[in-house]
Amino acid sequence: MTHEGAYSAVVERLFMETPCAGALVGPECVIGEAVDRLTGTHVRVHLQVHQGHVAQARYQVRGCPYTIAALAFLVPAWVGSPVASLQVSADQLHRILDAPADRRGRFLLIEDALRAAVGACTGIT
Amino acid sequence: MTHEGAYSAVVERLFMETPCAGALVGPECVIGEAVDRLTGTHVRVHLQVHQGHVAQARYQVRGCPYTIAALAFLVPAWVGSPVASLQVSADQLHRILDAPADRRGRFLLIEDALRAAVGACTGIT
Amino acid sequence: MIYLDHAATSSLDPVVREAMEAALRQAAGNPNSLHAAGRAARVRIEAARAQVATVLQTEPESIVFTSGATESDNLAILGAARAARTRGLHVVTAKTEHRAVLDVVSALAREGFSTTLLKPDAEGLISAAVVEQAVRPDTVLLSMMLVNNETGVVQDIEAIAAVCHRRGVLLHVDAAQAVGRVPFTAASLGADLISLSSHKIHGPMGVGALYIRQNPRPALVPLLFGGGQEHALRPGTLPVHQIVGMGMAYARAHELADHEIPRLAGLTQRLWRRLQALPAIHLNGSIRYRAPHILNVSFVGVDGEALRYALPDLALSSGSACSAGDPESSYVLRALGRDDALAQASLRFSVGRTTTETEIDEAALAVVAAVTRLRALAPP
Amino acid sequence: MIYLDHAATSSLDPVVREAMEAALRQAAGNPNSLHAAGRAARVRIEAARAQVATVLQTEPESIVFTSGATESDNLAILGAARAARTRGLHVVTAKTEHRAVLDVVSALAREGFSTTLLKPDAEGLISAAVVEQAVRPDTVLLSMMLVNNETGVVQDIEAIAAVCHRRGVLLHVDAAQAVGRVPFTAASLGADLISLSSHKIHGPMGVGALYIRQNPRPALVPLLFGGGQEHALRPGTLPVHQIVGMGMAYARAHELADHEIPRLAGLTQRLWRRLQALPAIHLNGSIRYRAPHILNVSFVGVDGEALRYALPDLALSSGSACSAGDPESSYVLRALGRDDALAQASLRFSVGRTTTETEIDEAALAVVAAVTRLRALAPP
Ligand SMILES: Cc1ncc(COP(=O)(O)O)c(C=O)c1O
Ligand SMILES: Cc1ncc(COP(=O)(O)O)c(C=O)c1O
Repeated sequence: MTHEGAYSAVVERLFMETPCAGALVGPECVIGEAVDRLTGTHVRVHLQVHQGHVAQARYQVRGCPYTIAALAFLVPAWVGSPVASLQVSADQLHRILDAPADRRGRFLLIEDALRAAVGACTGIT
Repeated sequence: MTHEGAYSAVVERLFMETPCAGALVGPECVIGEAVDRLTGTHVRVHLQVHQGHVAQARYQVRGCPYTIAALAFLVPAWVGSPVASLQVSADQLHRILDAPADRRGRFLLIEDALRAAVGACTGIT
Repeated sequence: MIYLDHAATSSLDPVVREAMEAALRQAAGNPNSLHAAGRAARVRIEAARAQVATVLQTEPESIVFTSGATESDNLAILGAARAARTRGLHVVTAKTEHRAVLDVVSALAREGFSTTLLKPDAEGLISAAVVEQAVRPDTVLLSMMLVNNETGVVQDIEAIAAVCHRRGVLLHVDAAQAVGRVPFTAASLGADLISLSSHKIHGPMGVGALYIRQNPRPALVPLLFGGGQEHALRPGTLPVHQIVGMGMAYARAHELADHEIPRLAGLTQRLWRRLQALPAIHLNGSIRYRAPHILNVSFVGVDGEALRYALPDLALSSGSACSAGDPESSYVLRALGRDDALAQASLRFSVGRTTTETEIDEAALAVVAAVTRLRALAPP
Repeated sequence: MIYLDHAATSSLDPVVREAMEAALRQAAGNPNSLHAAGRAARVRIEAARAQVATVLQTEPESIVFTSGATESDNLAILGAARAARTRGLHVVTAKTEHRAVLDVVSALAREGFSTTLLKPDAEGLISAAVVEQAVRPDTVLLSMMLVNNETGVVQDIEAIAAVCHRRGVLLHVDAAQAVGRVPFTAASLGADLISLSSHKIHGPMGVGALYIRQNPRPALVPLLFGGGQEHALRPGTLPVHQIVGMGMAYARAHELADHEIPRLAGLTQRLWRRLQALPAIHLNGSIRYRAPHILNVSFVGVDGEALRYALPDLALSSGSACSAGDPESSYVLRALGRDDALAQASLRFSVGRTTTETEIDEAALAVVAAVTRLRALAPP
C-alpha cells in the first residue's frame, strides 16, 4: 500500500488553495525547472528578484499531491528573503506534510528547480 | 452421501409401527437367524407352523431402518401361507421401500434367516 | 459520494441482501448433516447452484462453489495444469489478465512450466491468429478473460476456443467481470473452465464458483483437501447464506440483463461524451468490443494521484483494486502501449445497477473541473 | 426440533447477525481501494482482525483471514511443510484429527513426505512422550488439534509444544472447536500456527483465520496466488461482512466465556446423567480432559442409523458432519478402540449458546425411549 488515500489536513488545505501558483514574466524574472521522466513530475519555479531579494515567487507543477502541497507551502514564504538564503529541506517537508518516504525524490526535484532558478539569478541585482 | 436422511413414507410408517415385531415360544414354533458382523445386523425370524402353513409369524431385529421396515412389511403377510411358498425378493423390497443399492446385503440376510426358519420346520406338520 | 467503482466491488442488490438476511435467520444446519436442519440447508445450496447454472445455461453438476473468483482462477489454472503435467508443460495467457491469473501462471513457471504471455494489440484485443501461433504441441492450457477488469475490453473467446479445441488445449475463461454485462453461456464460450465471481455482479463478497465442463470433464488436482465437499474438489463447510446470496445475484443479473446492459452502456457512453469537453484525453481499449460497465480514460498532462485526490467525492480507481496499493502504473494500460505517465494519469469509471444519469453528469463535471484545474497548475 | 449439532455448525449469534446485516447495508467498498468507501471497509476489516487477535491475546498482524478452518488447516500444513522441504520430509499428526488435517497430510505423502499418524490411548489422549518418540531428525511439522470435534477430548498442547520447540519442529494446532469453549491464548498453546473457524463459535459460515506466530514467523508457501492481499498469503477480495461477523463472534465468545463455559459443561453433564437411565452405554473419550460442549456416547446393542432415524426431532450426528455422508463408522471412535458396530451406534451431542436445560431433558428422554424401543425390538 502506498500512502495514497491518507493525506493530512495540511496537505489537503495546501492542495486545494495552492497559494502563489502561477507564472511570472517580465524583467528581473527567472525560471528554474526540473523534470522526472519516470513519474512525469514537472516543477517550474518562478522568481522575481530585486536587489538580491525575492520580490515575487510563483510555481507551476505537474505532480502528486505532496509535490503540489510542498510548493504551496514553500514558495509563498520565499517572498522577501535573500535569494542566497533560499533552500528546500526535504526532512522538513516530510515532517510538515506527513509525507511517506517514497516522496523524497519529488522533494529533491523541487530543490533542483530552486537551485536552477537561483543559478539563473546571476547578473540580476 | 448415503441414502440416510431420505427415507420414504412407507419406510417411516413400517419403522414406527413395526407390526408383528416380537418372539414366538411354544410348540410348533421355529426360529431362523442370520447375523452380519460387519454392520452388526442381526435378524431373527419366528414362525409358528400348523399343517404346513404359517399360523403366526414374528421377527426380532437389530439393523438399519430399511432392514426393520423390510421385516415389518414381509412378516405379517406370511401368516396363512404355505411354509414352502415363503420367499424374500430383494428386488421387490428395493422397489417398495425405495431403498438404496447398498442395502441389498441386509435384504439377503433376511432371506437367510427365513431359509433357516423354513429349514427348522422339517418334522413339524 | 458517487460510487463509480463497481468493477472493484459492486453494490449489494437489496433483493440479494434480503435473501441473505433470510438465510442468516434460518435455523443452523450444516448442508452435510443428514438431519432435517442439514437437509434444509442442502436444499438451499442446490437451489442456488441451479440459479448459477441457469445463467450459464448448463447443468448444476458443472458448478463448484469457491470463496471467490481468485480461488476459482487458482483452482482452474493450477488444478488443470498440474493434472495435465504428463501431457505437456506449456501454458498460455495474456499480459492483460487479472493478477489472480498472472500470479498463478507465475507460480506454474516456478513449478517447471514454460509460459507464454500474449501481448494484446493497441485496442487490448488478442486475435485467434495470435493464439494459434502461441500454441505448441506441449501446450496444455490457455487462460483468457472474457471482459478485462480495467478496460472493459471483450475478447473473442469463441474464436479462441475454436483454436484451443482444434489443438487439444484446455481453455479457462475468467468471466468475473462478464456475468450480467455481456451475454454468454458455457456453450457459447466453448470453455472447459469458467471462473465466476459474486461480488462483481451485486452479490456478496467472499463467494464465487468455477464452471467445469462435464463432457468431457477436464481433470483437476484440488488445491484444498478434507471433508470431500463439492466432489472433493473444494472441501470446507458450504457457507449457506453466501451461496444463497450468489444464487440470487445471478438470478437477478439474468432477469435484469435485457434492461441493464443497454442502460449501463448508455451511462458509459454519456460519460464519454461529457468528458470530451476536455481536450487531450484517450479512451483505453477497443471502442467496439467492450463491456457496458467500464470506461477507462487517460488524461494527458496530469498526475494520476493528484487527479484522484482532486476528486474526493468520486469513488473510483485508476485500475484494479487488487493492485490499487501498488504505486506503479497499470500493467494493463502499459500492455496496450500507454507510456508510464499516461497510464498513471488514467481513471477507470465502472458503473452498476445503482448508477444514475445524474451521477454520471455530476461525475463528468467534477472530472472536467479537476483536470482543467490541474492542467492550469502545470507548466505548459 | 432440538438442535444438538453445534459442533457441525453453531447457531448464528443474533448480535453477530446484526453486525453482519449492518455491514451488508454499508455502501460498497473494496478494502483494497484507496477511496473513502474502500478505506471505510478497510477500517472494518482491521477492527475485526483486532477482535480475533484479542481472543488469542496476540498482535493483529498474526491473523490472516481465510474461507474457513479447512482452508486454514490446508494453508498451515501444506504451506509450512512445502516451505520446509529442504530441511526435512517428515510430518506427524494423530489418527483422530479432522479430515481437513488428515487428508492434507495424505496429500503431503503423495508429494514425497513420510507421515506418522499417532494412535491415541483409549481415552483419546496423546501424551508428550508419544510425540517425543515419533519426532525424528527430519521432522518438520506436527499437527495436533486442541479439541476433538467428535469426542470433545482436549489434548495437552502445552506439553506437546514443549517437545516440538525442543526438537525444532513447527507446531500447528487446529483450534476450530476450541475457541470459546476452552480458555487458551497463542502464547499458552505455544503453537506456531493455529487454525480458527467462525461458524463453529456462533459466527458466519465461510470465513476463518490462521494465526501465524510473528517471532519467529514460520515460512509458508501460499496455496493461492494473485492480488497480494493478506501479506500475499491469501489473495482475493476480503469479504467485509464475513470478517465483521467473525470479529463480532470472537468478541462475543470472549465476553461470554466465563458464563458460557460452565453453563455448557453443566448441560453436557446433565445430559450424561440423564442418559445413565440406560444400561450398557459408554462415554467416548476422556471424562476429565474434555471440552464442555461435546458429549459422545455409544449405545450397546442398537443400530446407529436406526437410532438416529428414531430421533427425528433431534438434530445431531454420529460424528463429523464432514463425513456424515460416509456410511462407515467414525474413524475417530475406532482409533479409541471401539469396534465397528459400537462406533456406529454412537451419538455426538454438541450444545451451544441457544441450548437450554429443558432441551437437554427432552433430548435425554427421547434418546432413552428410542434406545429402549430399539433394544426391545432386537434379539436378546
Ligand atoms: C477479472 C477478474 N478476475 C478475478 C477477480 C478476483 O475476484 P474475487 O475478488 O472474487 O476473488 C477480479 C476482481 O478482483 C476480476 O476483476
Ligand atoms: C476440528 C475441525 N477442524 C476443521 C474443521 C473445518 O472447519 P470449516 O467448516 O470452517 O472449514 C472443522 C469442522 O468441520 C472441525 O471441527
